[in-house]
Amino acid sequence: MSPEASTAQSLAQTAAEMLSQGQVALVIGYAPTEGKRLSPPVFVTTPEEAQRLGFDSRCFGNLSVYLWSPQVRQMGKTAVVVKGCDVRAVNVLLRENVIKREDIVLIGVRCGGVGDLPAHKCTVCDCRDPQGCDVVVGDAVDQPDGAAEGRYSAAEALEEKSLDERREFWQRQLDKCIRCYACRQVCPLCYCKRCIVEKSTPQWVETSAHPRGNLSWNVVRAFHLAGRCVGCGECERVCPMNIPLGAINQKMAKLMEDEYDFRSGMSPEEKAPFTTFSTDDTDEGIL
Amino acid sequence: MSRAMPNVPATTDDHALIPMDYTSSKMRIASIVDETSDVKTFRLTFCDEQEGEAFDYRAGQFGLYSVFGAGEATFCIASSPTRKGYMECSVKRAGKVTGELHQCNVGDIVGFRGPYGNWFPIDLMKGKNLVFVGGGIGLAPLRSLIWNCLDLRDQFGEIAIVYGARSVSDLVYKEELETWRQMEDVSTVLTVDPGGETPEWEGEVGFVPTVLEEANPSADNAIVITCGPPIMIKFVMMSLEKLGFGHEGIYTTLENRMKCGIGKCGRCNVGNLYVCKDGPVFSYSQLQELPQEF
Amino acid sequence: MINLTIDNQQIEAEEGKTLLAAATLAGIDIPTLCYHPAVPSAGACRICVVEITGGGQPGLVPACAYPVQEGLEIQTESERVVASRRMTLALMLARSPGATIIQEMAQEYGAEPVPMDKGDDDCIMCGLCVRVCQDVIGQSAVCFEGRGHERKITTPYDKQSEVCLGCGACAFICPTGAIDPADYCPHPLETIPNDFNCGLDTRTPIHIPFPQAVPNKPLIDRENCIHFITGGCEACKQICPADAIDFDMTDEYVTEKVGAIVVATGYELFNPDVYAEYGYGRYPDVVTSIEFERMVSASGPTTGELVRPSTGKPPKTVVFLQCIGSRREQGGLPYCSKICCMYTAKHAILYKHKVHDGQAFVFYMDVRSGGKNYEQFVRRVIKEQMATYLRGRVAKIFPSDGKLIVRGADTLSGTQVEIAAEMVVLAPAMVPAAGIRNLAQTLRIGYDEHGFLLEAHPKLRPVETNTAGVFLAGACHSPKDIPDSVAQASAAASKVLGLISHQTLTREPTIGIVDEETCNACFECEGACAYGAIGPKELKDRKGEVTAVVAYINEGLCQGCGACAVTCRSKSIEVQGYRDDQLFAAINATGR
Amino acid sequence: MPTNKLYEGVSDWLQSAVETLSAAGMTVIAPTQGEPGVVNLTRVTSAEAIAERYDNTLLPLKGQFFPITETLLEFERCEDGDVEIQTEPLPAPDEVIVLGCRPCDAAAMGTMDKVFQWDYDDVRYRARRDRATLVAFACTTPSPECFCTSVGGSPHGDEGSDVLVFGLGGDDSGGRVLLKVNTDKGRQFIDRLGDRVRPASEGVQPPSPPELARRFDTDAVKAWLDEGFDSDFWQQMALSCLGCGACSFLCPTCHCFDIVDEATWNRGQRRRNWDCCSFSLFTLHASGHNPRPEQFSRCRQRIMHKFKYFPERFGRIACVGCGRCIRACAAGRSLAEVLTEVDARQKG
Amino acid sequence: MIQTKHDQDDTAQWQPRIVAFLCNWCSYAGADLAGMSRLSYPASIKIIRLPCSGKVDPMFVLKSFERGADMVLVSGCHPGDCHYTSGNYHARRKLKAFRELMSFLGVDPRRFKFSWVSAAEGAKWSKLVEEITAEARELGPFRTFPEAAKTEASQ
Ligand SMILES: Cc1cc2nc3c(=O)[nH]c(=O)nc-3n(C[C@H](O)[C@H](O)[C@H](O)COP(=O)(O)OP(=O)(O)OC[C@H]3O[C@@H](n4cnc5c(N)ncnc54)[C@H](O)[C@@H]3O)c2cc1C
Ligand SMILES: Cc1cc2nc3c(=O)[nH]c(=O)nc-3n(C[C@H](O)[C@H](O)[C@H](O)COP(=O)(O)OP(=O)(O)OC[C@H]3O[C@@H](n4cnc5c(N)ncnc54)[C@H](O)[C@@H]3O)c2cc1C
Ligand code: SF4
Ligand code: SF4
Ligand code: SF4
Ligand code: SF4
Ligand code: SF4
Ligand code: SF4
Repeated sequence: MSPEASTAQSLAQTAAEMLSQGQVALVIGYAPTEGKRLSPPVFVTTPEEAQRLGFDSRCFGNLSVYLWSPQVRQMGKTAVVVKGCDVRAVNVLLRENVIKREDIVLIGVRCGGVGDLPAHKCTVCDCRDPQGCDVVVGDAVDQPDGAAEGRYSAAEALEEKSLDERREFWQRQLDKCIRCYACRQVCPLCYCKRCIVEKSTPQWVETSAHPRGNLSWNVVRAFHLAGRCVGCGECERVCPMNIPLGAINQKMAKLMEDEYDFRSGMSPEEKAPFTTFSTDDTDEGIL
Repeated sequence: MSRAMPNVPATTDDHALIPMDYTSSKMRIASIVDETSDVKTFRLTFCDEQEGEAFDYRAGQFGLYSVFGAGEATFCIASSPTRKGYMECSVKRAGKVTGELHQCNVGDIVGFRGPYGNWFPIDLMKGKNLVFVGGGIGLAPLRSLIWNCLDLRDQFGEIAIVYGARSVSDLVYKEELETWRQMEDVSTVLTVDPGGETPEWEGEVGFVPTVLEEANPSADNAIVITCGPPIMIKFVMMSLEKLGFGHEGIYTTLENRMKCGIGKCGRCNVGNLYVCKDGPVFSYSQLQELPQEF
Repeated sequence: MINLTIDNQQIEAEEGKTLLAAATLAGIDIPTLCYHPAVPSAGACRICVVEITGGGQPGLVPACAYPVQEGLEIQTESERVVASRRMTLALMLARSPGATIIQEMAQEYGAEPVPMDKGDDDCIMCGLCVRVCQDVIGQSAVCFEGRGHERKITTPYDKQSEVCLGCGACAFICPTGAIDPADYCPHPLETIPNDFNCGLDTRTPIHIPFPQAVPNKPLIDRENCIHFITGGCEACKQICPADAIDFDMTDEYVTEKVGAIVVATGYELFNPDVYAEYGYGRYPDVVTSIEFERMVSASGPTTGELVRPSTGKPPKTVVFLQCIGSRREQGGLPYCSKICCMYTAKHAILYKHKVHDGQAFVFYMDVRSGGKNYEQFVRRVIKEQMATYLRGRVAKIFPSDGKLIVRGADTLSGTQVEIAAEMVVLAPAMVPAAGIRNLAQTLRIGYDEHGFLLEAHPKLRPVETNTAGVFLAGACHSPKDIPDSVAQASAAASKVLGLISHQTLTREPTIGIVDEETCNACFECEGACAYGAIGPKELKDRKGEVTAVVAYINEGLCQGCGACAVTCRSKSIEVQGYRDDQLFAAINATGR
Repeated sequence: MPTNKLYEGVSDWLQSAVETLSAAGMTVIAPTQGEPGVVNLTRVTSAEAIAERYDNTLLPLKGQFFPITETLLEFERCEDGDVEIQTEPLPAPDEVIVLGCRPCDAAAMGTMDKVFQWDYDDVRYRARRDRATLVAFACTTPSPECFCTSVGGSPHGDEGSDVLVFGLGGDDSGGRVLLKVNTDKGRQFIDRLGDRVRPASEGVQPPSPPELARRFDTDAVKAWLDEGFDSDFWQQMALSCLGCGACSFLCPTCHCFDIVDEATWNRGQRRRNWDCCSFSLFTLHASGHNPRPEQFSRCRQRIMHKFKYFPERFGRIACVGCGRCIRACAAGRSLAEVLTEVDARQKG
Repeated sequence: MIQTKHDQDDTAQWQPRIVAFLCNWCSYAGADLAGMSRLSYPASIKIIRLPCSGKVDPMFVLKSFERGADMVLVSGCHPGDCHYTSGNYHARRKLKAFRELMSFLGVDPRRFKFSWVSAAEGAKWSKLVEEITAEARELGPFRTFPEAAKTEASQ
């Protein structure tokens, strides 16, 4: 049996067991389908359907985004299939009281990286073995070397450019934004009941897809994810306009690591840098 | 000018197209009346006199009012088309535009485009007994029609008005309510929800449907026009059924969110209808055939 | 109760008391050398002898050791008594001719030294030291040694003793001042300078900080107390008749909930030793005004006698220098300390009162005498020639021939002057109390670059600060004299009363409010709030079931800073008075 | 004058077309390659810029007529309290040639026309529409997500285009082509090209369209939708939908919009922006009542609107099977799959 | 376009527009003191008072740029002096990150200033305003934001 098939089998088995024993009412996992670019999410409620579960290198999605969906919550206790990197998002959700650990079951799957050429996040991944899960399936996988160096390569490449070059680059990129908010909707951490762009009194962020509104929107999104973003890369993946949102997220994540020695989602306890401060923070640049 | 006939879906072949560039006419606020803590009635006059003279509408129609800088919002026209020279709307403070509107003063300029939508079937109502059932700010569209009918009093049979609000302070058009109460040929029942009364309150205490049942208007040759919060409408319908009213003779207006007012922006779409074009006035039987998305 | 008669006076005394104690209680003085209430009587010196004239066996008895008896009749100054004392003193005088107290008493009783070997030891062998060390301190570091003529007081084996705590009780108790603890102890107690008197005299470890202290009670300075250093001593505890000494008492932080705070931490003086040219700290006769103030004070180190620190003799010429550090942009403080002109004038008068033939000079920049009757006061000093006022700065002070040469300029006459002074008094600038910045930061009130605290508004709210409930009084706010300090303090007090005399507190409505519909309950805001004002709140439906948990801001605790509002991503918190729509409008208006 | 006539274009017809039309003061819009793998319609002045191989443009054609954001009017509040309003001038009447949209996008304009030109005639839309000639390039290799044949279209569909161009050498853009004139506008376009095109020789026929299986039957779909409003199918099928606007924004027939004012202190613009029925705020009332409160009801609306309400109202399906929504979907959802399932349910 | 006087910036007389967010207790009081002490500083600065520098949301800064600010200044109490104990620390952390983000996106970080000015530093305030005004003048008008809205998204 191929490693993929055996992982699929253990997933199906685990899910079927959980469902038949009434441990959970719903299992959210991936349903790899022939000919698709993405293994789409599947919502399994019966042991029979559990057969659809599987795992392959097209399982990009970070399924933790569904954990706080009102519909999913209504269905009862939920198990979710998570890659090691997805666990980080779960950790943030736990930290921010969005979900309670006792309401969910985490089925971790060891992941060797997703994408044809492994996605950037996978080449710098340092959490292929899911931590803190209730069950972990899949064969042991190798951790890529030198994960830390390349972690912020996209941001660093831009940092090296001049201010003007960066402006030119981002103007071109952000002008493309069509304000579909797919980046927001897919982000497991954009769970706000009312996103700031939807607050109309006052309307801080203009909703028109012109460069001004777009810049504000992307700045606000990035800022709201600063110190929280776990780098799952979903926003960049789903952006229909191919805006390299990951580079912005990396920039902020790098700042958090450099300044505050903080990487988001490494545990469900730690506090995000923006909810606290240190008296030793730098005064650099302050007049 | 409005073109759609009541309750008849307009189609492309109906008539010539009306060019539309979404511009607004300028109107000046002539007066402001504080109805309740969050409802104000604005009387507006066209800045361009000719435009004002040419302006015509029917009770039940709405327009898109704008505060420049805040945006547009939909309100029904609350004054009667029989009263010329001005137009009124009653606005509940709810958000951006309504909030800004509440900040406006007499003399300020606002925008208006309309009238849009269909209207109450006033032609069908002629010779009939009329029952108006209103709740809260829902009296605004009814007010237009009530004055319209009162100004043409001899064309209608008996007129009954049942109106209620959560509390005495939430009643709108207080002076007019008193005028209607004084009228010999109109039976007016006013009510407030239990707990909403004051020591001076002389009207009923109770929910609109209950009070309506007590008032017991005759279903014979009658047309009911009702408007109010969805939950009230639901129970009013049950009461009307009890009183023997058929669905055909009951009309109400919908408030689905809308942006263009002319059947394009897609927001008010319910089933194959556009509330802005095929409504906002609907008969109860019509509503029952629609997906319950209003 | 026992009734007896002393010097023909009917006296009641508790059973067991000595005659000495009973007499002292009745106000009858019986001289003694070897008696101290802290140690058991030994009757060693025999100065306290009295005569029993009735009610018992007549004869001379030591008052310090003889117990009271019913019906005793005592004479304390009878001829026999006086003769006995004269004899005793004569012997003592022969042994310890140098001891002042013996000389004085001998003179009083007309005692002449008996012709015998003249001793040179002040010790009169009363043994108080031995007893205090053994019975009070509990150490026995001193003892008698030798016999007869050889008998002396010393440490065991005549060596510095490890047993000795260095407490100095022996030296303290010794009536003749014959003991230097340093002889006995390798690490004797240091003398403790008396802060209140600017270190011009010393104090004991247990002391009342200063006259008029509130409460006027002694306190133990643990750092210097021999008990806290060695675990022994406890002399104070032994002698305290009220049994008020409790070594277990510790400093405690008292936490009080208060409705208002008045900050009145006052001032300190700028240390003038930074100006080498004045020699403060080097020349003992250069003193600061506050030192001078203590020197001339009746409660001061010299009980009001003005003397030169170097010689102990009254200074005949005193030069006062004003504006030391004040009004000095470079190397000093730019502001005027406001009080020095007036107190220097006062000092000139005080000086004249103490040293009638003395001569006073005042170097000043210009005399600032704004205040009721102040100008008249200064005029009087000048007119009545209590001091010679010289307008100008002093360039240098240097010692010469036991005097201090003060060289300065008299800018009015345009001449260089040189005064040979016996004392120089500097009037240093007023600076805020040390630690003021810490305090201000704790109270969250502002201060200026010098540390003077900031009022909320210089004209309209001069006693309030920016923190509600915190008020200012006195020199912590700006240099002030007593009338100004009192005026401001009274104002602060009435502000406080105005505040706390109401049932409810009116406060600014600037507080945060949570939009319960959109709150995500992430509680990120909780972490941002410095006041712990945010907590969870359960929203319930009509049936009382919890439908959601949201953030809740306690309006009593919230200060309205808005940190939470910024932390909240979904903009679910608004700060009243700084609502988003208001700020939005303000920002919009900048684009006008 | 007969339409539906075939012309042959010589190998540099495209280059010449761009030059000639530009020289005549027209705006030529054509698919160009921006970033790797991304083709969009932009203004060109030379044929070199035109993308050679592409499935379809990332953004749909509709944006050329109904821009993602557009100014409707400008206003300024004057010091004296008056407001000055200036309606945004209509787009300049100079002609626009869209050279190389796909047949599905051209067909989609039929849907857009219906909305913008019934009862009230959107002058801005009309002005842009009237001045534009659509020259569609027939598809040779549909992408896996395409399903035009299921909704009545074809990789070689005529509908909506003024001219339909078939590559004869296999290549999409350049090379020898066959041009099929569908409308008068199309004829004018051909006329402008002069000698670079000539009537096709006898017997030359357009190549047959590539195979693309029909996946579902819209009549069956409609029949099921007529009854299926309350089916629990919707809740299941919608679970994975994240409620973003990617599908609608890229859809060539989605036409919902929002009108907003954006102003600085005293002046600003009223704008029309694309909007999307998947957004939870789309229908939210000021009272807090939301007629479509859950994601599934919004998913249902999107499908119902395209395959039931719109046809009932305007006589045509509001979907042309371009597959963009499937490609864009963040959750890997497929409209075609959903409809296939609906079809299957109807057929039992 | 409606033409107004704002459209024609007379470059010779061009005054930068600086929006300053000042905390109520320190910097605003400092600016006030400068005023009371008759210290002059350029009128180019438009002051918005907030309770605390910790109340400065990055949104405010963005919005100010959108509204045509050539420079934005946030000023609060010196570290340790915050009236609310730590608001300025929060601000320091967030606004530093914000500046870095803006700079990363190509917005000149020199256009966004942060300062500590206490209530007693009227002189520092007036000097600061003078300096940053000079710098803003040197940087020239900041058109990126306000003008962006006029261009419709390219497509
Ligand atoms: C030499 C000299 C002579 C003067 N003569 C006169 C005169 O004749 N007439 C006159 O009007 N004025 C005179 N003054 C001025 C006068 O001393 C002051 O005006 C006055 O003392 C100010 O009173 P205050 O209560 O503000 O401060 P202070 O008298 O300085 O009292 C402050 C108190 O607060 C205490 N404190 C400090 N920090 C703290 C803390 N953190 N917590 C708790 N307690 C704290 C201090 O220990 C002190 O007890 C003279 C000053 C000098 C230097
Ligand atoms: C035909 C019709 C007639 C109406 N007549 C009246 C009337 O006579 N008096 C009156 O006070 N109100 C009336 N309304 C409701 C009124 O349109 C909304 O209250 C108003 O548009 C809110 O605008 P806003 O900018 O203040 O709110 P926003 O700031 O835009 O939004 C605040 C909240 O209102 C919701 N909302 C926004 N626009 C609408 C909308 N068009 N309809 C419903 N909810 C909306 C938003 O989702 C949000 O939750 C009518 C609505 C319709 C459709
Ligand atoms: S997904 Fe891309 S296009 Fe859509 S809103 Fe986000 S950044 Fe803009
Ligand atoms: S911002 Fe993007 S990368 Fe970061 S957690 Fe959200 S979806 Fe993932
Ligand atoms: S962008 Fe910000 S406000 Fe919007 S959902 Fe994400 S975190 Fe919430
Ligand atoms: S405004 Fe400040 S004090 Fe009040 S709750 Fe928020 S963080 Fe705390
Ligand atoms: S930060 Fe905002 S959303 Fe989160 S708990 Fe506080 S108020 Fe609620
Ligand atoms: S693109 Fe996909 S996830 Fe987004 S709204 Fe459409 S179907 Fe839902």
